[in-house]
Amino acid sequence: GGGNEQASSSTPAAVIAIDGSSTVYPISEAIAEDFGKTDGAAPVTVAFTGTGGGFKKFCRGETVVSDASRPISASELEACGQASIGFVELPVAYDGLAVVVNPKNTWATSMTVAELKKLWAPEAQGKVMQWSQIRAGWPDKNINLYGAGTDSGTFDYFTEATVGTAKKSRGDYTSSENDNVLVQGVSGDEYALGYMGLAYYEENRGRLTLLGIDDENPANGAGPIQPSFDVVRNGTYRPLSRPLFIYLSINALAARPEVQKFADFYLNNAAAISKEVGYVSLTDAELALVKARLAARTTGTMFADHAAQSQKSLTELLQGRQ
Amino acid sequence: MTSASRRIAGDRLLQTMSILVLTLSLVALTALLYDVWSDGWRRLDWQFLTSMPSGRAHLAGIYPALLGSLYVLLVTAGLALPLGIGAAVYLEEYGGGGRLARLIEINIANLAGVPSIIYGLLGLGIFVRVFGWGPSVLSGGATLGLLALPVVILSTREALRTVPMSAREGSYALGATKWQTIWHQVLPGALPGILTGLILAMSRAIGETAPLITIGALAYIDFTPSGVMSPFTVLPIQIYNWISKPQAAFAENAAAGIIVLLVLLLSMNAVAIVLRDRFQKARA
Amino acid sequence: MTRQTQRWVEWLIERALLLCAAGSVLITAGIIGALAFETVSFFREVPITEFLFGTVWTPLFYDAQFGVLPLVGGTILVSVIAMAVAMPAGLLSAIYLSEYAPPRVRRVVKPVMEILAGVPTIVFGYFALLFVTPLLQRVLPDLALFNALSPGLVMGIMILPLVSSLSEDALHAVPTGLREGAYALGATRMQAALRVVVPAAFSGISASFILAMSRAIGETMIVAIAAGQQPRLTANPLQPVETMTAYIVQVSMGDMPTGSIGYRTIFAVGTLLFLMTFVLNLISDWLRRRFREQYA
Amino acid sequence: MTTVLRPLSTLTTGAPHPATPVKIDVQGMNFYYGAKQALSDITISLNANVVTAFIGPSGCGKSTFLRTLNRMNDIIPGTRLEGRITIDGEDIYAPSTDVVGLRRRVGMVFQKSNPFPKSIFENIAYGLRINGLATSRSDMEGRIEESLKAAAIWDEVKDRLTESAQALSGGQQQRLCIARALAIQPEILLMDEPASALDPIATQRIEELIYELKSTYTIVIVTHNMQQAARVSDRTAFFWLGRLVESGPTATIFTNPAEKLTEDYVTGRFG
Amino acid sequence: MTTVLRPLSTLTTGAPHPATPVKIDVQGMNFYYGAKQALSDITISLNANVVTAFIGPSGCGKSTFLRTLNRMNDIIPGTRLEGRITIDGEDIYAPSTDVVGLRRRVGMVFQKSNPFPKSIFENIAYGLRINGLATSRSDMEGRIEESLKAAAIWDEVKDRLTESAQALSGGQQQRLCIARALAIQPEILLMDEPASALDPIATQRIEELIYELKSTYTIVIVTHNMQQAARVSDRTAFFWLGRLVESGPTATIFTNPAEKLTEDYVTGRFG
Ligand SMILES: Nc1ncnc2c1ncn2[C@@H]1O[C@H](COP(=O)(O)OP(=O)(O)OP(=O)(O)O)[C@@H](O)[C@H]1O
Ligand SMILES: Nc1ncnc2c1ncn2[C@@H]1O[C@H](COP(=O)(O)OP(=O)(O)OP(=O)(O)O)[C@@H](O)[C@H]1O
Ligand SMILES: [Mg+2]
Ligand SMILES: [Mg+2]
Repeated sequence: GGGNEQASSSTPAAVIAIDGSSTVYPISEAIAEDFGKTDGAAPVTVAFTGTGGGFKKFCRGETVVSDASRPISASELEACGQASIGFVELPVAYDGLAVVVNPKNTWATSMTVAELKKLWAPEAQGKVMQWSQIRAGWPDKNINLYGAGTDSGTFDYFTEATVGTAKKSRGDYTSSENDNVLVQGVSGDEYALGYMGLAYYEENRGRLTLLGIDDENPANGAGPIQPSFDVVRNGTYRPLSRPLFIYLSINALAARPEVQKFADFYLNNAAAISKEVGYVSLTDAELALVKARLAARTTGTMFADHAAQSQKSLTELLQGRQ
Repeated sequence: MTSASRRIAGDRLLQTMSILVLTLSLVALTALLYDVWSDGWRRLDWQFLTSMPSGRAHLAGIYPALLGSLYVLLVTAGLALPLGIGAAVYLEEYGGGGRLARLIEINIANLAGVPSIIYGLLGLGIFVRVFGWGPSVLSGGATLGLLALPVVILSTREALRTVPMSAREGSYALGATKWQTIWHQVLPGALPGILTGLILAMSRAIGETAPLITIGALAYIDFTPSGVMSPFTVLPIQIYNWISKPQAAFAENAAAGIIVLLVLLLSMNAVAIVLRDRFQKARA
Repeated sequence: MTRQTQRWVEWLIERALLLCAAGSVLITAGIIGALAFETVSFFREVPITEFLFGTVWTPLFYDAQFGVLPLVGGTILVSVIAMAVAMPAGLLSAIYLSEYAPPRVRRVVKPVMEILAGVPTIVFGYFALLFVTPLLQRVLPDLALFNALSPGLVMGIMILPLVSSLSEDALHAVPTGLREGAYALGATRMQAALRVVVPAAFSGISASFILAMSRAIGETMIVAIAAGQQPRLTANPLQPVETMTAYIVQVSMGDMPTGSIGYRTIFAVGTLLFLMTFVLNLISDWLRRRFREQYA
Repeated sequence: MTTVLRPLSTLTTGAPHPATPVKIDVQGMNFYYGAKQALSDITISLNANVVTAFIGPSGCGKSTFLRTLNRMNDIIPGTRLEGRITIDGEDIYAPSTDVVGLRRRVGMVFQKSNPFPKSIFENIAYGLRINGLATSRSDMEGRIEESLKAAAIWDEVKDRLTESAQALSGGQQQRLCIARALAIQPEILLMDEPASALDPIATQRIEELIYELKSTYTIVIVTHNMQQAARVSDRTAFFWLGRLVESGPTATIFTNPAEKLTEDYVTGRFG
Repeated sequence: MTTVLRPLSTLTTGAPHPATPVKIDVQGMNFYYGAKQALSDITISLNANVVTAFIGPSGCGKSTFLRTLNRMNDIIPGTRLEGRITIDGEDIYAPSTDVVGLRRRVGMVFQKSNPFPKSIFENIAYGLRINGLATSRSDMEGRIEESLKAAAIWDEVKDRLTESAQALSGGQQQRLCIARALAIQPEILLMDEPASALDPIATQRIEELIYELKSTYTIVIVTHNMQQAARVSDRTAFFWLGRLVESGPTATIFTNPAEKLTEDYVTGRFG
């Protein structure tokens, strides 16, 4: 009896349950692992139901930390509000998107955002089918496209950054939830072009060629920017870099010292761990702002007004709300 | 005699074809196993079996996943076996082939076609939330139990059908009750088929990923399940997790994990297979 | 045990068994319940005709379109390929194991085949993508890297043990007297197998087919990995497609906010899939009843 | 030479018999397999401690009738019975009937022998176990030996009791099934051609057995062998196309039947 | 009364018969079920167009012997045969033997009737089809009717040819299996107690059939019925505990056997 009743209320009280984005998962996993080695640490569990699924559980109070590869959406905000779940929104790393082609591709070395838009916009479907249609001089060969699964944060982010509106994309391309599958696709197809997380390019350097991206905005550096961890972090690799977040339950933070301890540990180690798992760490300045945000237990999202905030840098956003 | 030689040729053809097909599928299996083996054997050692998962490929192990899979399978079998065999016995021996029984029968065949992810949604809604079991071994095992149930029911029914009527008559004539007849004559006669169904159902359950992710089985966990109410992870999730990582070293871990899964599966099935063998011989 | 308690025990057992059987109905009710709510909400927003007859499926795009036919087509295409492998190959293997093979071969091969059933489907998915597709591409240069053919074939291999094992059991259970009767008339093993043993085992064989077909339609990860997730209405197996299940898993494991129309699509697709398999089962049930032979 | 033809001397033993109470009473019984009527308007009563032989051409309904007496036909889907059958005055088709108890009291040997796919020992032990008849292992073994001896098969199987019953010859299987029915000591014994696969010696032993059992059992035997019917039975019932043409003391049926049909059949002038 | 006992008048027809060529020749044959020897050192030759009866107590190996003649025992795992069996001079256990062709030529009726779970029509049509014996639908129907008539079951089933054979009575199933074997017109016909479940009339018809078939077939019949053996067979072989005790013209075996054992058995003085 008694033990069962207590346990059936959900996970054991001592456990710090994390769920959410599979993109953020490797960071949280590694942090949890290292946290587990510290003295007197509470057990941590990490799952990856997806950002949406993660928020759903988070807003039901089933988890105390939610990994997210995008800011919380309006409807999710409402769900959390209804359940009186307050949260602290903490950026923990950057993820860069890489536009890649096959190593046999000798003609393309960079693309402008305008060209990406032309290629990926819904209007292109069935029309822009050849390399030569993107830029004069490129071959008259069919271009085969590979991209993130239409339900991933990567897809949302890429479409918003290139086409201009989230989820606005042509549909005649091969999509996969799993970036390794995309690597396979692009590396096996001379006329392929695809986008994926920068980490996947890093791990498959020999099999893929990276394209420089030119946002034609000299403020972010002139000409095409070859993506690298540095340019992602210093903000010149725009628009194809994005922050990753964790959301912490304010109630848990208040009531459970081990959650506070974990959150501190997370931020203290985020930089090193992100690098280790292939992501781009925040700058020290940004991290300081994030830590301050945690210390102040600032609740709510920095992205409530989505359109206005999307142009601002993370630093601006973090400062703006304080 | 031409017709005779044609018939012999037909016989040879069928034999050759079936050997060919069988060989081909075994070749496919071998290719797959070889593929996995050559990727994963280097990672197979005691450390791999007894370590916790890790973001560092060379340190990562599958201990919690292995135990989690075992726990979950126990719950799954504990649910699907009695329920499945019970339902099959009811439908075949008591149901009387009426309209209701037929509807249930079609319904069960239908359940076998429901994608596993929908079972995941069901498990999440009912076991995790309504019953309040949380993302526990019990929820996971019960979800997979439901998933395995139709296979157990269908194969058990077919196995029961193969028991000749004369065996039932012989038993009734000795004053056996219906249940005694079922228990002593029908079920033993049907046991080989029931065991096959069990093997196939458990095999399916042990390899499932999606529904368990849906109910919140974990990808990272650094403790082993302490009971049916404990959070857990299972081998396929661990494998899926590793396969999704960009680093090539994790692909090796994934392959090694698959080998462990197959060995686990095989040793579980071995019992059923030995039993089946026994009973089939006794019947011949 | 007195006669009275015995009767009482019998009564109890029957009720308990009835409960087990009724349990399956509960599960279905649960599934319908889990699907119905969101499905109804979905059809409040999307006309059912657009869903059923539209030919473009882009529910997660900005200008969403909800024509489910490409998914249905992809599902049918891949399942047909899988069944075209699994049914004949599974039945032939079963016939070989039951009617031709020496008992020793049978005892070894059958469990070995059954291992196939336990390989996680993600593994099959990668096997299709990384091993089978490149192999096929040598023969079929037109084959896209992601295509319906390769996951279809691999899925066929995966469900083959389901067919072969269950069919073999059914064949094996046919009384030897019937085989002897056929042999005594000068039947070859083939003629005895195909015309006496297989018909007598028809019930079990068709059950294995139903299970296999259900499994093919419901299979998710193989297609999600190797078929390309490209909803496209085509009968060409060399092209990428997306199946209903691959779509469902894509969304339910993705970043889709709950309560959005995109989230609801998975329930609508799930419901349709449920209804499709239901109709399929009605048909096969009818077929089975027509052709079943009962031996005493 | 004449020994090949067993004389009908035993007929005399079967002729007049002391009036015993009615054990089985069948009134206006019709039996249907689906739409097909297999038995029409059967009325007959069978007395206790009497051996009744059912004779009649193949397909006339003998087995069907036998199987109505222990409700074995219940398990064939689509069958239907009209009329009334009582055993010891109790309607065995009444809703309250304990069918299991009925079958326990009414033992049966089937036309096609159907040993269980178990060992010889287990074939007999099964009935003892489910009816809780053996008090100990040695009691069990004793009863098994006894019934195997009664069925004249003990000598052939005593060294191989643990072997599968399916590896027995046709006649051995048949005797095993007889032993199986005897072991649980029913009140009524229905035997559907119990000696059809038996050699003359085994047949004679079974016939002797029937004669012995008569004092405690009520026995119904279906046979195609007129001599056998004449030898073992006290009364004979002749069936024809699903009807009971005539029944009466065996001597009467064989020597002085009321119906022309019966006479034609028993004298082989038939068809 | 005497008509109940069929006179042995037919014995005379069986006595001296014209010397026909040897059809089946068995030399020093031993047969084993696993470690257990079921037949020891059998040597016998069966002549063409002769009816041979196998008699002997239950379990003595009659069925086993019959089944060695069309290699039906091959399908029982663990069986083994030593010695030599030839049909028309060809060793049927030679590696080159076409077993299917052999079985086509050596028809068989089994001790336990085993109709296919198909319609009555299909049960007979099966053999015709697989052997390509019917040239047309009407030819097929003709042959089916013919063989059902020969097996004395036509009248009972002519209106229900499409019904399942499993709904037939025991004796009807047995006759159906006889019809099935006849339909494909083998050269040799092995019949394991073909009349065990048949009434006297049907039995008589089958016996007449055997007599008719003798001119074209070589027939071996296992029977427990001494009168039947005496009536239908030209030669009789007596088996005992897996050994062939004696074989010879039926009249000799029944009236003047060489062995005491044989005499005891046929006169019923046995055991
Ligand atoms: N499949 C088998 N495995 C082992 N032993 C067997 C098998 N079949 C028969 N036997 C044994 O072989 C011996 C001969 O059996 P067979 O069936 O030939 O006897 P039979 O003369 O036909 O007897 P019956 O008149 O009772 O049919 C018997 O002792 C029997 O128990
Ligand atoms: N299961 C069944 N379904 C339909 N008809 C049946 C079934 N069993 C028997 N019959 C038919 O009922 C009639 C009586 O059959 P029954 O078995 O009682 O005959 P029987 O007198 O025992 O014959 P036999 O001496 O050949 O065993 C026959 O015409 C038979 O074909
Ligand atoms: Mg009968
Ligand atoms: Mg025999």
